[in-house]
Amino acid sequence: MSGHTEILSLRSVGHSFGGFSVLKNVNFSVPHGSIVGLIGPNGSGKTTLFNVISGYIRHQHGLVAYDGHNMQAESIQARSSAGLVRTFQTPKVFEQMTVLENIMAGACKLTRSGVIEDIFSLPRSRADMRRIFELAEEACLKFGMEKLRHDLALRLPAGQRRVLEIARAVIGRPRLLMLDEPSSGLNTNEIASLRRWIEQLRAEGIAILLVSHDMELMTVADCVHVLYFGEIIASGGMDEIQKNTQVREVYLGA
Amino acid sequence: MLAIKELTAGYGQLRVLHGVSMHVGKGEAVAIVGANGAGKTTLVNAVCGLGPVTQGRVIKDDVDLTSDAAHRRGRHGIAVVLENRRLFGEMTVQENLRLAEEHGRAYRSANLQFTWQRICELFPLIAERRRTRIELLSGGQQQMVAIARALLLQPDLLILDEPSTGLAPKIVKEILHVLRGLRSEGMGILLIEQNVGVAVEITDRAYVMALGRIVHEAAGTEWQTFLNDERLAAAYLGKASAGI
Amino acid sequence: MNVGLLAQSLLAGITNGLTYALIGIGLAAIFKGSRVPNAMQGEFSVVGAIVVVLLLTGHGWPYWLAILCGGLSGAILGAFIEVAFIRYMIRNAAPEDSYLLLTIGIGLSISAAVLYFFGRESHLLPGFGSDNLYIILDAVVREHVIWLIAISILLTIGLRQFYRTTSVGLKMMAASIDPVGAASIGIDVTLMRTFTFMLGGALGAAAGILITPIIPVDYMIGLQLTLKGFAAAILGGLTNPLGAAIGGLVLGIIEAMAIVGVSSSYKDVITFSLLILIMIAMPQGLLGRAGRTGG
Amino acid sequence: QRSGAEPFKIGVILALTGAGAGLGIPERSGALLAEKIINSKGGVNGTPIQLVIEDDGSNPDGAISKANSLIHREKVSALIGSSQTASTVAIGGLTDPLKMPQVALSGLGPAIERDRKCVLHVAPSQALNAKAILEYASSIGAKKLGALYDSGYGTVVYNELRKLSDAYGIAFVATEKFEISATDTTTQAAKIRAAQPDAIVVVGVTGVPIRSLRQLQMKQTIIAANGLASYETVKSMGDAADNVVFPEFLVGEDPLPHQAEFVKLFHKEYGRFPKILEAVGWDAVHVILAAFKKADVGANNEKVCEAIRSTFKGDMTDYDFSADDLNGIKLSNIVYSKLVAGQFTRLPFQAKEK
Amino acid sequence: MKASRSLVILLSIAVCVALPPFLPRHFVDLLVFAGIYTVAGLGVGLLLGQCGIANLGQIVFYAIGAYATAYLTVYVQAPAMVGFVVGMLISAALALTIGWPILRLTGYFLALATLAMGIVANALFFEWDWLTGGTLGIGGIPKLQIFSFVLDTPLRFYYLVLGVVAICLLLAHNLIRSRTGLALRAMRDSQDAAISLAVNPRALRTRIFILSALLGSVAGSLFAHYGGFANVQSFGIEKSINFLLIPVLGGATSLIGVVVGALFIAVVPELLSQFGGLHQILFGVALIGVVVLMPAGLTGALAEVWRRSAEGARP
Ligand SMILES: Nc1ncnc2c1ncn2[C@@H]1O[C@H](COP(=O)(O)OP(=O)(O)OP(=O)(O)O)[C@@H](O)[C@H]1O
Ligand SMILES: Nc1ncnc2c1ncn2[C@@H]1O[C@H](COP(=O)(O)OP(=O)(O)OP(=O)(O)O)[C@@H](O)[C@H]1O
Ligand SMILES: [Mg+2]
Ligand SMILES: [Mg+2]
Repeated sequence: MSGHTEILSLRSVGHSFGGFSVLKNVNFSVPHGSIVGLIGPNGSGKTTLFNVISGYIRHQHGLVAYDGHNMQAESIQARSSAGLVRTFQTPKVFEQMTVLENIMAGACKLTRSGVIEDIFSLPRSRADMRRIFELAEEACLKFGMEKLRHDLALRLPAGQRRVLEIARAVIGRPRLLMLDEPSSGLNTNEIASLRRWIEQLRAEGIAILLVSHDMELMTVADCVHVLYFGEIIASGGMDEIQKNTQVREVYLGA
Repeated sequence: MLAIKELTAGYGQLRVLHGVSMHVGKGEAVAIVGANGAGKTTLVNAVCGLGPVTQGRVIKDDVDLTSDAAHRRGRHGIAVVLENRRLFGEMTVQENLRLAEEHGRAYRSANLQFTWQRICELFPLIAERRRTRIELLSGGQQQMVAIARALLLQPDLLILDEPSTGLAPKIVKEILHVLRGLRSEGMGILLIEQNVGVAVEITDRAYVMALGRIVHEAAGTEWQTFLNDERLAAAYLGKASAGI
Repeated sequence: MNVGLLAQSLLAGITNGLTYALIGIGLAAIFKGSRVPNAMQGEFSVVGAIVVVLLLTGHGWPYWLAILCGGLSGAILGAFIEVAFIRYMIRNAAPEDSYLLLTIGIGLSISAAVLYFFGRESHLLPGFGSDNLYIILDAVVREHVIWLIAISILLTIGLRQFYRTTSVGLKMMAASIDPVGAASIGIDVTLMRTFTFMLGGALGAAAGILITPIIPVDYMIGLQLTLKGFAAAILGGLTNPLGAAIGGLVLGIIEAMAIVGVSSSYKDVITFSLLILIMIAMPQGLLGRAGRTGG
Repeated sequence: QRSGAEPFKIGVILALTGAGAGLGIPERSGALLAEKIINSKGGVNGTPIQLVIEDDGSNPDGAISKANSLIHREKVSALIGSSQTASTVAIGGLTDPLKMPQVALSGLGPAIERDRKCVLHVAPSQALNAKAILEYASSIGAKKLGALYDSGYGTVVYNELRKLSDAYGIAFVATEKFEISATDTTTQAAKIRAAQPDAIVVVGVTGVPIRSLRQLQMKQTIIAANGLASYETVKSMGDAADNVVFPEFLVGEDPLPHQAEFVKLFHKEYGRFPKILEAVGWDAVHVILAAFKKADVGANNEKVCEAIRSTFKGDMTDYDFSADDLNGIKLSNIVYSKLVAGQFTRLPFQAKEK
Repeated sequence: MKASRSLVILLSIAVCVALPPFLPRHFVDLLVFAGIYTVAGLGVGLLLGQCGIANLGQIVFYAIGAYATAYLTVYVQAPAMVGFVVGMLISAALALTIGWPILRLTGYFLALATLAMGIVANALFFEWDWLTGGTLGIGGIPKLQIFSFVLDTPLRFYYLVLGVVAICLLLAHNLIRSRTGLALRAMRDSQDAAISLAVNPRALRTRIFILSALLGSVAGSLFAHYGGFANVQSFGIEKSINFLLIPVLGGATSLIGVVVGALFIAVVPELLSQFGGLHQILFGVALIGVVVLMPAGLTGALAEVWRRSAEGARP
């Protein structure tokens, strides 16, 4: 591991869409192996920030450093290969593929066989495929989807899509996992499992950046930042945040 | 007000609902809870005519709607907030709402419950961003538009499939407040909600679904304390799902 | 280069561009309202024009009445296609590509049927208004061309207003963007789709009638018109009739300028290479708008 | 006619649908008339003939399949076709190894066709077309010519024109190309107008370029290649079709003496006059019959091919299939016609072999 | 189920090998064309089924293969292999140079770009008559020869084509089942999500585009040898559309679908031609019939029948 204490750090990040300034001067960081929460009213810029960090949007101001490197010029793929993986607020599963294939797709980046090897089914290609398959089977089991593994993802109900997306992200060995509202569409019990499971990932040394409107779930975070109109207005532990009057007013409601 | 009788539905060969019966009384707020994949969304779609129904009936105010096409059901005072919102992404907020408003006017020629003004009061965002294309809005903002769209149809029965998805707690509270108000004005509410804590707040009664069947009906204090009853909650919300 | 040549070729570019545009806006309308890439839009034009020719020369109807019936024939054909095929395919959840195949099949059948029943001759219609010629900047202009330009502009603007302001237009759009959502707020999705095809068919037929005084129609012109119309529509952003019109104009003018400025031998090479370059520079089309990327 | 006798089968492959249908359909009517007339006269040595007509859909791939089917399934004795060069070459690949007589309705194609001893071309060569055009141009004293030609056949003819023009003391001042199926050629026409030529040569298959020229108010004489000499193209030109001259072979309204019989028969059968394509179809059938008569029906293919490479007096024109250009049509065989008020009128002008 | 599937495959291979000698010659000829179209259509099918790209420019590579073979064997008198190889090299190089910039387009925009590419190429084939023979084309391409065995009948050529088809299908099968196939399909379903998994769409698509071009080129070379000529008339936009129809007809995502689609395109017009002038109308109607009645393509419909019968057989 590198010597930095933070896997991700944002320095005065700003972005606007055609004059509509969505992010203004965002500063925070995610230490290695910790869970950082991000909350804020609808439209405050959380997902936009995810887009900036994962590279879908080239931000206009400030610095995004991952593992000590400036990420500005890196492509989405390069970021993902470096272990920076995200999920989407509306799950984006590969609908025409089975659950197992969906998960396997997430493991593709762990292997290196090229198109030519694949066409001629050379040993490395076959070995890669076997490895991907085994990893995916394992993940299926871990995420309780073994019964569904040959179903088309198209058929999955909303909650299961979420789980699938998380499984797909985790199989690629992320070092920083960014979850955009993983809890929406899950019921109370399922959220409880999600929570256990986020903790387990942290125990495996994966840092997590979590966006959620579920304040119960948010308590897993070591530190929570509140985004309001593109600015961080409060940071700290969840209990601290819940007492903050401004946060109560703009986000939690009276 | 709404009665569902022995509803059976599915996708192709797959049977998802196995004879579901339930009802919502006049001005009553009823919740449906259940694990992932229990068939809640399938049920909502069946009631609204958006999914195939193989057997059973859907009756609204003594009118059998089973064979009515989806777009004719609004006339009978049903409006729905669908899972995934189902807005028209390439159209602006205003255009999205305008269509619903027109239909609402056509259904209820007199005393409109929801005027444009009232909607804007409920969701200030809508007035602010009315010329923005839906696809550019954040998830939660879209959810607000979806709810507004349903209200503009001037329903007397509002069906909501996980309306709190992606909404900030403050907005959820506001919406709950609105729903409570609506209920007191006599509107029937059928709420599908994963978050039992939220559901409990505004509903009097709940059906618990598992694997395409109604397995339990909870009312009164049983419902109010549903979450605290570890046994019930675990039985109906946890184990049934293959998921987490 | 003399002014007359420049003016004449610009005019030719505009005229041709507008014929592509007319096909293109029909295509865009159908795509907008149904997501079907209609590979037989040119055949609507052929049918429309042939109906007018038959009524006019075969039965001696007055021109305006024949035109009306020609337009109607396009609408009826459009409605027929929707009711007989598209509806059924949607019910059976046919995959996206199959609509292209369907329309190609219909196009082939219509073109072959025209050859079989009406022969290989090409037909011309009299121009609108009088047959006067005007000389503008040394360029010869037929009166019909002026009509063509005026009517195309009117149709384009009209269509734009139709989708922007009328509720039927909005409903047609909504029904194709999200059929389930549309049905849930009381829009009759199927009916809207039928309307869309009627509109597209009528636009196609109108295009055919408008261009037949300039371009003779025959059994095989349909595919050619469709290809150019497609280019126009896609260039414009595909769901945008105004874009299609601009796309058509751009295409027509590039063609004319390629002939005048470079060489008529390399007209297609230049035009379509430029087209590729334009698209690389504007991947959403001339008037297309980018959606939200990422989450 | 003897009933029950095995008829003498000739395979005919034409472009009856697709882009080439404008060629194949009139050719078919000529060929069918020939079949009917020949059989009414007792066929070939008493055996009736039978044309087995197939459509290649203007597609050379299709032509190969059709030829295979005609040769091996229908067991035809000879082939006629096709309407277009590509299909002709494709069919030639099958007839050549079998030395089966094939009469192509197109002009001479790529170099290989010169080696194919059994393939005849009843349509005039491009060089001849070019010469005929230049002859007329120089007869009206045109020194500066404009040319408007299509990217297919037009280019081939134009290349010949270019080669020969110096010999005639003629210069091309503006030459413009358009694609075969172009629907509008106004811009090209405008460029030609700007060069102010004395006369304009048009080579193509549709009336579109002529319309374009006339719509720009160009009054010069237009000399159009014979492919345009048909009633359909004239119709598609609308009222533009005046003062257009065609070097061609047959003016139905005023036929040459040896053509009168064919024109009469054709008119009786179809109620309209034939043009070059119908005549080509008619002559093709007769060429084959003549060869088989000469070499006896049932003679081996080698013999027939030999017999076929000689002179033949057709109704359209006279051929000499042993000539250098493989069909020996002479400049003097060409008939010039001019459109006057939309009607073909034969001109007194005759080109002379030099 | 799996065992019975391999049984079916084995059986169909046996039929493909054993049946043709007993078929009438012109029918074998149609099968040869079906085989050639399968190879070209497979390229389009990979792009369509695996990447969701509608390629309307396959004709470009098909023509390059044919012209390379024609020019080199006729004018340079090079051995046939040279024609194949040069065609493939040029196609691959062109696919790379054109593919890289245009493959960042998506959906119909990309379809139009490929169509434009086809139109440009077609115009150039007319224009560069020193190379292509223009309208007249190049004739007299020698028959293929394997050692001293001349492939001069449809039947002999058929076995060559069969071999090529089998190899191409096998390779394509490998590709689809590999991690590349996985990445491709992921990209097709949701590009945004695939990128987040480190899939590089443009690079991958360019590779498949090159692959598709290679297949087109091989098919073109085969065609040139079989037909004995190369003429621009064989390389029109209509042919490109046909190549696209092949996978769509058969069911875009299945490999066997390509074979079925190619058979349809090659054989059905011939079967219908007995109806004379009506035949093209009927062909159009047949296309419509297939799409309307078999939403999942011909193979989809077959699979459905298969599934039903398998289900019926089970208790
Ligand atoms: N591509 C874009 N063009 C224009 N505006 C955009 C774009 N993307 C996002 N926005 C705007 O930026 C604001 C922030 O959106 P974002 O999705 O980041 O919010 P969020 O915090 O994730 O909200 P939610 O909790 O509802 O998901 C919104 O007002 C949205 O409309
Ligand atoms: N389009 C479809 N095709 C086939 N099966 C489907 C389809 N949609 C849903 N299903 C199946 O129907 C079952 C019920 O799904 P449904 O979406 O109704 O569940 P739900 O209770 O709404 O779950 P959630 O809480 O996750 O939204 C699931 O097992 C799912 O696999
Ligand atoms: Mg968000
Ligand atoms: Mg649901």
